Amino acid sequence: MTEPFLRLVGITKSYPGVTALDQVSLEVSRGEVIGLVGENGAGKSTLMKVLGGVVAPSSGAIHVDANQVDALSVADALAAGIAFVHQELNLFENLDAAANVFIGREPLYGGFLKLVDRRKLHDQTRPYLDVLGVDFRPDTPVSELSIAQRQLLEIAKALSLNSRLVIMDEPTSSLTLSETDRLMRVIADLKARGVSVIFISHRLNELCECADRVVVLRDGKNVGELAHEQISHAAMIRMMIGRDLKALYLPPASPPGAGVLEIDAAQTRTWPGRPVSLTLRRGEILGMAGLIGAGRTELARALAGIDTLVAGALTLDGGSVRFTTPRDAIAHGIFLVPEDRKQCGLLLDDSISENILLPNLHRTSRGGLVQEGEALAMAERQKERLGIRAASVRVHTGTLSGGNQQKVVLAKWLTMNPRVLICDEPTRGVDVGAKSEIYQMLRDLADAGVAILMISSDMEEVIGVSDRIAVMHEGAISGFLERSEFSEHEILRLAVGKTVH
Amino acid sequence: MLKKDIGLLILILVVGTVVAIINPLFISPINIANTANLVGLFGIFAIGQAFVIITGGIELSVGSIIALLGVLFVDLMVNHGVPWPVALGLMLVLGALMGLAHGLLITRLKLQPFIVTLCGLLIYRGAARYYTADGTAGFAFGDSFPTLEWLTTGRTFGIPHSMFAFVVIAIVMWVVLHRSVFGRYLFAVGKNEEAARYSGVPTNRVIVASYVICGVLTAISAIFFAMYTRSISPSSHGNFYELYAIAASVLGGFSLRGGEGSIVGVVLGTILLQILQNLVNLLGIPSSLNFAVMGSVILIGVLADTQFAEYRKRKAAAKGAAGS
Amino acid sequence: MLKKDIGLLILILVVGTVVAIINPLFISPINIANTANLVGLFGIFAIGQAFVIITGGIELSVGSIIALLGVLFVDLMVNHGVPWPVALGLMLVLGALMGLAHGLLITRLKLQPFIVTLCGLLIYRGAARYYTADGTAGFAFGDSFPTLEWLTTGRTFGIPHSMFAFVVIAIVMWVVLHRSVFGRYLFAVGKNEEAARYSGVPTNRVIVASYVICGVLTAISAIFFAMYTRSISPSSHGNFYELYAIAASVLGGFSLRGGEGSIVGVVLGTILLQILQNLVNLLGIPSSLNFAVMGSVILIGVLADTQFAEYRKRKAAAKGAAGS
Amino acid sequence: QQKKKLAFIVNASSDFWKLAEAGVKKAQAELPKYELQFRYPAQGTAALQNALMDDLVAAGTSAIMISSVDPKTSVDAFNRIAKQVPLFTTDSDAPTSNRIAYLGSSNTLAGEQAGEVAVKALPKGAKCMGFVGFLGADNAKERIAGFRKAVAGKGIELVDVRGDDVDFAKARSNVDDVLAAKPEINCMVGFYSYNPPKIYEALKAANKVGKITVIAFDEDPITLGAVKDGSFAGTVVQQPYEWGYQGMKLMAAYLEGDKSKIPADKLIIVPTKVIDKSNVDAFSANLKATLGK
Ligand SMILES: Nc1ncnc2c1ncn2[C@@H]1O[C@H](COP(=O)(O)OP(=O)(O)OP(=O)(O)O)[C@@H](O)[C@H]1O
Ligand SMILES: Nc1ncnc2c1ncn2[C@@H]1O[C@H](COP(=O)(O)OP(=O)(O)OP(=O)(O)O)[C@@H](O)[C@H]1O
Ligand SMILES: [Mg+2]
Ligand SMILES: [Mg+2]
Repeated sequence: MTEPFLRLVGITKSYPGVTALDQVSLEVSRGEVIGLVGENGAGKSTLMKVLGGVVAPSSGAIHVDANQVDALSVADALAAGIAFVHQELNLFENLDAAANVFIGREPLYGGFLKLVDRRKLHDQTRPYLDVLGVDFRPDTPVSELSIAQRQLLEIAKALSLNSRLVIMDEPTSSLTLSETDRLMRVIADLKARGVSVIFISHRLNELCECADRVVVLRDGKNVGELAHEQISHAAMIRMMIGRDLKALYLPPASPPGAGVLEIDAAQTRTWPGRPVSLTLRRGEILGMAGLIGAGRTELARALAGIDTLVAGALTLDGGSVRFTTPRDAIAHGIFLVPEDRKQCGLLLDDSISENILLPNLHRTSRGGLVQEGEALAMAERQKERLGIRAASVRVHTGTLSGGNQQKVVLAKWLTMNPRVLICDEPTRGVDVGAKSEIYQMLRDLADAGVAILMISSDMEEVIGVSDRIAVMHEGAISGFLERSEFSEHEILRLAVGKTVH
Repeated sequence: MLKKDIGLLILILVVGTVVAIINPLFISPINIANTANLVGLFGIFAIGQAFVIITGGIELSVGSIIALLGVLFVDLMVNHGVPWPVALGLMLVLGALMGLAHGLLITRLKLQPFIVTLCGLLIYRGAARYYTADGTAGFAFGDSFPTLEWLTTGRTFGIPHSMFAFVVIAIVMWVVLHRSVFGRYLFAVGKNEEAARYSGVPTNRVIVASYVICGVLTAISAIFFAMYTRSISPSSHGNFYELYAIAASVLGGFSLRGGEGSIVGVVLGTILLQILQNLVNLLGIPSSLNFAVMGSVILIGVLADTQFAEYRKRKAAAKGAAGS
Repeated sequence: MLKKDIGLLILILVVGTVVAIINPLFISPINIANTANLVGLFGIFAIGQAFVIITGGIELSVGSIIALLGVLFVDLMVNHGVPWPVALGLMLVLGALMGLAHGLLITRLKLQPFIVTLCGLLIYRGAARYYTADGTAGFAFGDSFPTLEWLTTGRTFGIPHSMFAFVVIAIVMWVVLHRSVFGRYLFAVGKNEEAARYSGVPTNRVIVASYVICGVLTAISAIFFAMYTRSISPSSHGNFYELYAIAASVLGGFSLRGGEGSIVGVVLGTILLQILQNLVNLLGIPSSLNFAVMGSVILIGVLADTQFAEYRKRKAAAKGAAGS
Repeated sequence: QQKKKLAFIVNASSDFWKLAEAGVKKAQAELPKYELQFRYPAQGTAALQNALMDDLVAAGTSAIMISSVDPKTSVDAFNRIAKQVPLFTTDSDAPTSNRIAYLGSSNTLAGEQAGEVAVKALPKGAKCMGFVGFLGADNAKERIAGFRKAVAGKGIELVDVRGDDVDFAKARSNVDDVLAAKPEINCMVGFYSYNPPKIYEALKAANKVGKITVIAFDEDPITLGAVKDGSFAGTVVQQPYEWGYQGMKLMAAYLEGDKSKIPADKLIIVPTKVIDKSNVDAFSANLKATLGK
């Protein structure tokens, strides 16, 4: 292996009340793929932000080639050949895809006028989109892209920098298997060209597949490293959380009960003419798989009253219902954990307690006035129950790690008593430990009689957690699978539109 | 009380002390009562504005509403013999209806608050001017409504009743904003309307309610103003008051992006603005400099405040690092 | 040209046609030239405002800058014998410096744009009033600057030169906003400043530049206005022009949240506002109704536009449904 | 055949102009061949007034009479209009422009009359405070100058004049502030029509009616009431009704070729009058009759 071109030595970063990084060191050599794992809030993103010049460390040194600096700026990082796919999406919705890829590096003409050469811009963008196999064009406005598509665009942006190190902070969190596969090939290709990659993911399989070595962080400290041949699911988990995990699948306490929510020929605005019929049963976790854009999110939104159904009927516990606002659905005990937590799930500028209590304020209020003490106690209980890592419930959710944010979104609904819980990508960006806690929670809810619809693009999760799986293709259900029939192969076949025989 | 509010309070005290040293009459009971009266008049509609701003909206028609309702109120009583309690009730209803109209246009028809209330600004002022055919609406000499006058412009123990009204409204609104479920919803809508909707907050109703509250408080203000000036020239009455209310809110720590602010802040903002107006007259500064003094003090105050906050933050960070 | 712009254009054409039918003098060359002159005067600073709004900022001091620079410009030439090209250059530099000051206060010291420019509004107007001791600055009879007058208030082929200036500025600014890298950065900063910084966009410099551009364009406007009115009463000259500029931008499809809008939009917005002013005078509508007519037409226009957009969207969705 | 249009443009909207409007109405009854227009600008700025004149000329108006916000520096705009239609000034004059004639009162003389009222009411001298809308406006400057001239050497001093930009609330609080901050003031002058009522209300609130001598301008009903019950020393009134009435007749005659009514100095001065307790009843009755109330 060649001499490392980038070394982080003794990096420490503290925020008021938290030490996000504590004496962390990391070396990057040419052409290696480093996996970076750790629980939510372990400091992975913070470490990468130090590398990317977004965050200045409190102490420590950064060596780039022969130079040593205390901190990098974004420009320094770019100049040092470091490209960054941020965990939280940073795209401009008012520009098109190509403009986003080359923002700050537009091809120019017109001399001092610095006009953007739009043709060249699009031409230069196309290859990066092709290599990722996306289904949109360089001139597609970003506002029209789904989350997964945006994630791919971020990756294209990083690739286009032609840098010697690409940092990918959870690039696959909303991707399905096929895009993930393609990304693995892209990483292999980068490696072959001598480009180094730092790859962060909570989907440990991906690391087994692509990493040359895995660095593990815990509570902001280096806790060890696994060489290529040592990398395994179990080894990583042990290092991350210091113990083994239970099996993924938790069998239900009793067989599924009667139908709670019956969906009869429901049609959404995006997929009219493709009716969906489905029954959510008491005590059952129904997994829902499908490719990007299959219409799962649309269905979930319509069920939760966010969009209205174009056609079809809903029957809740035998009575016909119709929701025109989320409030209606919530009043009937139908809760949605949305896919896009930043936009739809959280008030990022508000505290954990405010977020948890928002849908539930009337329970902690008397005469329209909020009972502070009671409310805080309730938020505190939820924080404990879900193991949300934060100094206190007064911390703003915007400063939490991705996984902890997701737990806050879940905590919101678990203070109330759902009849039906619809989770759209419930563990996006959540670490393995927390994932298993969330699965345990879903199972407990199901055992308590709640009907659960779990939409997920994580194959391992769908297969591992569900009691039954529905697969969607182009807005319609292409088939159901019972537990005995679960396999990646079957799900993929249905997802691309072939039906079961 | 937030840190921000304390900064503003300090600024008020510093300005007040300096003025009082130069001209001790500044703290004479009569001057304080006069200023308190104006704080009351302006504070009532500034609180209304604050409710709209907290949802991320803006209400530009405040000044015009004050003109229109003032004209109607005086005209109904003076020229149509409507008993004042009826006229007063009617004005409150009208204020609420205007707020309702704005709220519905914004939430149902998805128009931008700036546009809706700008049209309100134009239409209401136009209506007021048309109503009096560009004349002045006012009480004739000797017109007297003793109870109404006592209520609006009277004083008890030397304290103007507008100040009483303001204090009561501020306390009620403090409870509504900072202690009630509705207040939480207002903040939530201002911070992230989408997420609030997903959490079952009736966002549209909350937004409409904020405009209705603003409309009603503005109507109350309009009546106090009408009784204070006793004659209303619809082309100039209340001009720029919307800017004034927005300035009081923003000075008081509100963000025009929504989701931030406190009642204490807007109250202090109003007080500061009134003191600035008062000191120009008290110190005999040429009235042409009125604006310049106001602008400079606000700028210096806000600058001092942010620089001080920066400093505090840096010190806290240094301490945190040392402690860890 | 965006869909939004077309909606606005249709509104302008409809209003224009109706007015022309009622009073054919509306399309007489002389009236068109008068209106064009005003469109030019107001349009120049409205474009400046648009640049600030696109970054998510706001510039409230436009009207006061027009008053202060107008006063200084006239005073320098008339009372101090400064040659007009020097005075003109000085005004542009002053405008740029004011914009620079605003930009730096906003980016370096992290003050809210609303506060900074509100203080600007107050301070500049106060300065203008103090400078003339609340008097009027103006040309005495017979004062004559033939070249300057020809340049600013002259006409060529009946077209006022302010219109020429406006067209040239609009075209240049169109290229800057819609074709240059700087324009891209403006949009990026307005939508997501944080992300823009991560992408290596010099966000602070972009924001400062937008205020400088606004300052310079406002200075140009100030000179045209000074030459058009030939006298400047600093207490009222340019009052409300900031609202006017913001209204033109917002009508033209800009969002006060930033990141949205087009030059064509703000040009059309300006034209609509001027036509509305003109039609009140032309149709002999009582001037007290001036504001009301303006407000109503804007409201109806925006309503029609959004409802039409909704309808189009629904139709497109229905078509999509049929096609799939 | 279309009627010829004559326009009367005022400087700002206020009740004062209602009287002129009544005069115009009377003239309309006598001038059936003309269409008389009475126009208020959207705001009181020279720019808007000039735009309004341009629009009126474009709309085919035959003659204009204007009360300019700022006549001195609007000379060029006046000349541009005067090239197209006959232009008259009222209320405040632009003597160097090509206007046909000025019809109105003299603000300097009005100020002097007010000063004389003060001298009569305050034989022992006094310290006065003035209140006005726009400090920089010509009519304000002339009235203030006239007042100062008349009281000079009589022991009466006009200490300061506070401006309020025609914001009534500010006009009122200016008086309140002076009462609080300057106990030595024992005389007040309201230079614009709405200032005296504000002074009256502030005095009433402070229980100082009658203790401070007030000299007023114009004929606001409150002002007349205060003059009548002796709270005010007196008020100086112009005769806007005559401006409207005579102005329209003058323009019509001029258009018909009758130039005899234009004096050589082109100044048609309608005198101002002092109204005090002795003649206020007659004046009020006359006013009511004029306004038809
Ligand atoms: N701006 C900030 N202010 C305060 N605390 C912060 C800030 N940014 C991060 N933190 C804290 O630093 C710690 C590390 O966060 P970081 O985002 O690096 O975690 P992570 O390992 O990327 O987690 P995840 O897997 O959930 O993305 C967390 O406790 C987080 O709350
Ligand atoms: N904000 C949006 N604007 C326009 N189109 C969108 C938007 N979000 C999603 N879409 C489109 O709607 C379709 C359905 O997307 P949806 O998100 O429902 O798919 P999904 O099955 O939930 O898959 P995934 O969640 O994996 O993206 C896709 O074609 C997508 O491109
Ligand atoms: Mg992270
Ligand atoms: Mg989805």
